[in-house]
Amino acid sequence: MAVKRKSEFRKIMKKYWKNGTAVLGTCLLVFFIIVAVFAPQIAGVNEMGNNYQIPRVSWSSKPIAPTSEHPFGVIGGRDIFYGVVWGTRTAFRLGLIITGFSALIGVAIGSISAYFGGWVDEILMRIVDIFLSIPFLVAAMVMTTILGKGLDKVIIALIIFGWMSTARLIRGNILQAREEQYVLAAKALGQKDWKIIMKHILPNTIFPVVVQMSMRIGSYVITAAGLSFLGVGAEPGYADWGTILSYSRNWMTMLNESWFAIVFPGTAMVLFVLAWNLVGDALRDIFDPRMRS
Amino acid sequence: MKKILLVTLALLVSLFAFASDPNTLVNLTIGEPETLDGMHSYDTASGEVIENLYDNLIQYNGQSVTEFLPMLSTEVPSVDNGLVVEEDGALKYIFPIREGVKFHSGNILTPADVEYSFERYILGDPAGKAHWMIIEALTSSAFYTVEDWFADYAGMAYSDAVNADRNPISDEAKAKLVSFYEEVIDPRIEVVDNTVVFTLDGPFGAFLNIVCHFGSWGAIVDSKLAMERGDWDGKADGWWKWHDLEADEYAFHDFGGGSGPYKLVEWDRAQQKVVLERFDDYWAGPAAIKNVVIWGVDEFSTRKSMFEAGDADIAYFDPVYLDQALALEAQGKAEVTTGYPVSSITSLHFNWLIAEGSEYLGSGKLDGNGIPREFFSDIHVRRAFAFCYDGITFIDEVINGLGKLVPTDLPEGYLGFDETLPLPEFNLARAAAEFKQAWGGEVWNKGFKLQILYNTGNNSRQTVAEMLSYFVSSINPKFKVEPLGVQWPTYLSAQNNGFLPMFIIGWVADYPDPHNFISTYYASFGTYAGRQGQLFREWAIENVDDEIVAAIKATDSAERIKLYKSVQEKAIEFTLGIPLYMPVGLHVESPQVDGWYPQTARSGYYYYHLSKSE
Amino acid sequence: MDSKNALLQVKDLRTYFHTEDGIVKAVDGVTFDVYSGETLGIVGESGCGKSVTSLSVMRLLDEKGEIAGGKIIFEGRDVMAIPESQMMKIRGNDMAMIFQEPMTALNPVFTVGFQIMEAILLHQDVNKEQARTMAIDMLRKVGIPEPEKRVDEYPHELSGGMRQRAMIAMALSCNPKLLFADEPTTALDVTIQAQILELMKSLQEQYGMALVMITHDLGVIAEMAQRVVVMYAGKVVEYAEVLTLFKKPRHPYTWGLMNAIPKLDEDKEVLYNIPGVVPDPLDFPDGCRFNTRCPLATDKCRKEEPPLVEVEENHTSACWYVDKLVEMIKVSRAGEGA
Amino acid sequence: MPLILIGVTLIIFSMIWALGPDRLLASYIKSPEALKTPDAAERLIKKYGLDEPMPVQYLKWLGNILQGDFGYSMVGKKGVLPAMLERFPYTLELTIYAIIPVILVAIWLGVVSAVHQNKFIDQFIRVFALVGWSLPDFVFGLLLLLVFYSLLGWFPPGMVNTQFDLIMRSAEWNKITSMPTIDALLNGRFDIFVDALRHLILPVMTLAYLWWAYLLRITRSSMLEVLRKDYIRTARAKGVPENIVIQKHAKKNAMIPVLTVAGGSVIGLLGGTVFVETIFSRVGMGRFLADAATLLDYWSIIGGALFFSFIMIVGNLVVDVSYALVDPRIRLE
Repeated sequence: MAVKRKSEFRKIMKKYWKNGTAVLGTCLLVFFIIVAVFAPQIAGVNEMGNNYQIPRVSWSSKPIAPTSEHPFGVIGGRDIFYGVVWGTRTAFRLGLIITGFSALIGVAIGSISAYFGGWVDEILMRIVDIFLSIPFLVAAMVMTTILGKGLDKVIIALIIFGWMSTARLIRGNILQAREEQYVLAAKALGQKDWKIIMKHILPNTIFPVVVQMSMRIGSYVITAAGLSFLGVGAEPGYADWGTILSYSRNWMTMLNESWFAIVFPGTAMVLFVLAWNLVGDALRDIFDPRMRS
Repeated sequence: MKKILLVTLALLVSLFAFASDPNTLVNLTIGEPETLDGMHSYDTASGEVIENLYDNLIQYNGQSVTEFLPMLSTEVPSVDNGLVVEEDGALKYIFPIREGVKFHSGNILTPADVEYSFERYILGDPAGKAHWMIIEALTSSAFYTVEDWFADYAGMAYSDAVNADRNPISDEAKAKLVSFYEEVIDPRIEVVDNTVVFTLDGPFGAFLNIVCHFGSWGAIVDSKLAMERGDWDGKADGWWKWHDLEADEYAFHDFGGGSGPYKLVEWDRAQQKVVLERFDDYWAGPAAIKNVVIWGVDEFSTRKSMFEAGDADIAYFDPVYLDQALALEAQGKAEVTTGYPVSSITSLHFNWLIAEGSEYLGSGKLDGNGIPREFFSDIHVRRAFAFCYDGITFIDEVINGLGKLVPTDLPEGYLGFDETLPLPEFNLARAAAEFKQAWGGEVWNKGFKLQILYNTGNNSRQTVAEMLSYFVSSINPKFKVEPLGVQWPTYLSAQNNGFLPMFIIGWVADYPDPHNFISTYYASFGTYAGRQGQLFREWAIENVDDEIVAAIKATDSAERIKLYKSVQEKAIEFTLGIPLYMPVGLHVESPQVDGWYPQTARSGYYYYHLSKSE
Repeated sequence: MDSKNALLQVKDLRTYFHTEDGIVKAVDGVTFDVYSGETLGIVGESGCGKSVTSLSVMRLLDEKGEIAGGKIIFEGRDVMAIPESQMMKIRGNDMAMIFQEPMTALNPVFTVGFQIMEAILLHQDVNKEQARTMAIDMLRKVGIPEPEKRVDEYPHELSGGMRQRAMIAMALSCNPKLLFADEPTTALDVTIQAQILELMKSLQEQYGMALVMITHDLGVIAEMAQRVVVMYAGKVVEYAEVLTLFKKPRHPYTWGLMNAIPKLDEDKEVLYNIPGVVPDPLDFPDGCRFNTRCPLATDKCRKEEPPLVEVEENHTSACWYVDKLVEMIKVSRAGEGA
Repeated sequence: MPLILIGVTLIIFSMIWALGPDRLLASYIKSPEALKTPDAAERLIKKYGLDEPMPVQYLKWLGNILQGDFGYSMVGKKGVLPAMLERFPYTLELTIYAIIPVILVAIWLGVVSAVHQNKFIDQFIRVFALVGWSLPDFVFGLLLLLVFYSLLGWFPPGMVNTQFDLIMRSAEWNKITSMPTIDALLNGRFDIFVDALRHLILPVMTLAYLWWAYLLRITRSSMLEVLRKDYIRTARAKGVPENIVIQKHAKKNAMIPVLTVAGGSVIGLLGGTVFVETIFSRVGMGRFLADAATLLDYWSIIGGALFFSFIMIVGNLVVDVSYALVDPRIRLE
């Protein structure tokens, strides 16, 4: 059996590496991981304190064109290169924490709901409906006002209002899986409910969640940038791509003097989101049985 | 399909570029009015519309804020012309009312309209709005709200007299309410023949400034129309029903009821647009521009693009973007005026006794990880911080030179402004010396930690916080000052509870008189006193309160100047705060617009003065 | 019979699929003829390449599939050389096809009538009105009650048997010369199966078309076919006329299949089944492809591939040990008789 | 449905009241300078009952709602309900116009991509869509504004040209739907119609761009699934030409899951309007809600949230109806 799994895995990997876009996505991700890990070596550290705070290099907020000292230029008094490099860490933190926790909550609620059914399901699904009906922006804005400003608060707000689709997805999948033979068999053998969920159902339903997660990691970075635009995102000067893009907002009409403030963080963001999406797409094509020919 | 698309596109593109219309002026601004009724108006956006829709009794002479001209009053009262009379310590101001002035409704303006307007404002007096000014002036600073005034007269709190449904709680209360109007309010502003007489409890130097034009709290409304629209009926019985209502419950919240040079076409609150049209029967002659559109466009890039494309005649530019305005001027697309005074001050003050429960003090002890609540009651600490503010760099780099250093929290050009007083100095060596003396040397040895809060979205305040943090921390590595951006509601809450160790705050003049600044920042009863802590109040009562009160009551300018100078010298000596900068104006208009001049008391633009060439 | 007169000739057809895991040789050298008016049965377990054979003939393979070799000649024309635009006219008109699962083979979002009319309108010069009448006629012919009403119904509103009848109506609406029926009754229950087979038989007689009956069920073959091709793992393993095949199966696979047919007179509780499964098409065994499941398999079978040889006239088989099989069958049948 | 609405309002209420009276004051005092009278803070807290416990507030509010009173909107400067009603037509107009290109382009490209699965064109479309999808909307919107307005002068922000705006505010103008393009046609002013359309192009492009990449992917995977179905083979076996197989037989089936997602994303689309409305100086619900949330204008927040939930419920209804139109199997249920 183990041998078979291994060869199955090898087959999947073979398929994966044959997919051009998947390779591109993986390479990009590896690149970003390297940048994130070696951020202190690449861009240095903030001697005044928190490394995630971009050091101020000028009191003026005007854009300053790239020089050898500030290779990506300066905007809002902040070194863009430092912000883009350390922003990679922020992007990973943001994406991984949010998707991780919201998936956990979603999986827990979705599986409880699906497995027990009846009134438990009814109540939980109504709660999902209610959370889905609250306009996300309002929720995030009010939440950040309650919790205070800062990226960690944004993360909490996004988790609280981001678990519902996973819950629905997992519930749907489990409802399907519940009718499958192996589950019925396990039930007939008198296994405990939670054991059945953990051992039989989840492993078979988790893949769509993984695919969904990989695609959402990127989009959360964009959402956080949108919140920065609305003034409820990361604190000013935080090493975050969205924050730097927000700085460029009011200089956009003078692109010849401010292009670097859009191009560098913008490219980083596009490539990051792209990478996750390409990987997600490839994973889906591989794991989704309906997509197999 | 593709063809249709192309044709549509071509059609859409071909229709661009309408020639700019000389009859229409578009002003792109930020924000939008809260109300168009002087009752709730206390912001510049509302004030701008109201000053164009309504007239006041008198107006300023051009750019001056001390010389007045007649408006609805045919004369400016003064002791010399016999229209300011002293009687038993009370001061009477007599305004002869212009005849034949028409309201937009067609009604003729009478002295009764003037009486109604002011009494309506005083009785209405919504919480947090502007009418404290007239109440303070009439009562010689005895009261600031009509509720307190009533409480003093009736011996019962207003909330004990009127219930939540706006009905008197008892017959006794009702009788008190009625007689309060009849005996206290009504006699204050009386029609005598063709004049309106105001009675003040004593001299109040700023009275004429308060009722002067551009102040929406002195706008004269059409009383007939107001009553038709369900506003106060002018009677003693029942005035409380119109006290402290919501903005839209007053007659002119979204309806023009004035006699000014423009009438209201529409206030489109959804589109953030106010559309005005010339009032052809204006008593001083019709305005030059027929249509005015005041349009709130909050996104700077959009605003600038529209102005650049010629779709707007005036646009608001934040000082940070001066370069972008100058670039437009260089292309002949704009005329930029800078450097004129705007009656405003931004400064930083310290909290001498931070309220208990503040989260911004670190450990709350002088142990290197926090500060004690009384940290800033030590003059050396305050001085040291003041030496860490690099005002010249700040003004040059952050606000592009659109500001000036001033010695105290009194803007240039105001009575009592003295350029011989020393300006804030940036000197890290002296700062270090002061820190060494502070708290008996403990500060220097142990270090401290605190947070400077600013409300996010305000670039200048953020930079000040960062600058102080940077320089203070650079003096001694044990000094940790963290700038902390919080959202406005949190900031407001921290501020009201006295939690802020220090606060950066501006003040925009209500009326151009030094009292409005000096008392605000320095008096123990000033608006900002509470935020500076109980220890500061005690200091102020002991050192400056008497002089501030004497100054507003004095009628002689020389006497006032002397008193204000003394207060300012103490403010500098004790380093009550850091006067960060006095903003100066930035006005950007298209080359077609003529007639604009700076006027510090004005809110936004007075379109009557403007014209547009083809 | 002379293959020159054949309606369809398939010669050494090889259809390969290029997948990410490698080349799948779904059909690997299949030869047979179909004559007008007759019924040819193709039998084998699923995964043996029966359906792919028919899809190859109709040129309906998806992009991964490719006809790697052999010849397909329909009415004397080389099907592989016909341009796609011509092929479209042949499909539905000259060659038609019925699929196994009537629910999924009918488009759920169109009415039954529409789907029949579409074929008629594509291939015949009639207007919509006429096409509708013809569709109703067809429905009547396939035994659908109230065809005027049914014509406007959606597939989900019909029972499984009705759907298959509608499928047949659709396939026959243009009077094709050749009809592939790919497991037409597998998804239906037994009584309906019989009805549908009966219907197909009578329609075949009526229209005189050739029918290729693809099935895993030898019972169906016995009922319908005149000649039979037995396929295993992409190859023809035996070919014979139907009576010959049942009397004298000459390939162990055929014999296995025959033992899998439930017989009414049998009182055995457990049916005999061929052990194991059809091998992975990516990884066919060397030698005879049936060697992994064959009771007679020897080392020779595992090394050398048996050729398809004539064991008697009009009867070919691909097995090294036909003789041994004959022995075995004898023993077995004797046992049964006792 | 009422359950959801009550749930939504309860959650938002609790969130807002968790802030406490000091912070709620922010909706009445908008800047540090605005709090000019010393006792105004306490007066305002008392006047608006900010210090009352949450359940009291909630019941009061429910009582008022039942009488049609949604409270005063600090953002709208009028009642919450009229403030929302005057904004809704603009958002509706924008959304309707945005949905058209989304559907046309996304579905078209999704189909193309699926039909040419894994070929160059498919990879190209997917990567191209993803690149678009990866840029924050406000950057995209500002760049559009820059190119098509600042540089080319083609498509200005706002709703209509100022001259037309004045006409539309005059007495002879019939305000029927409050949607500029439709009102212009109803008033027989083709020039105003074209002008309004001109102002709509950039916002529509920005808004559409937010969603077309998303919808494209769904269309693609749905199409891929459908193309493997037996009935597609049946259609081919009938001799149906390939383009009809795809455009008719496959597409109609592929639209079913697309519809589900499209319906669900209506609320997201409305949420996306906040950026578009801000950048292009337009009016609408998105900005209303964002402004309300920034200001903590709680009656507006709650009113807006109610409104959005209502829209979502209506949206789901519309999806159900269009389901029935596309998928005959639904009708039976």
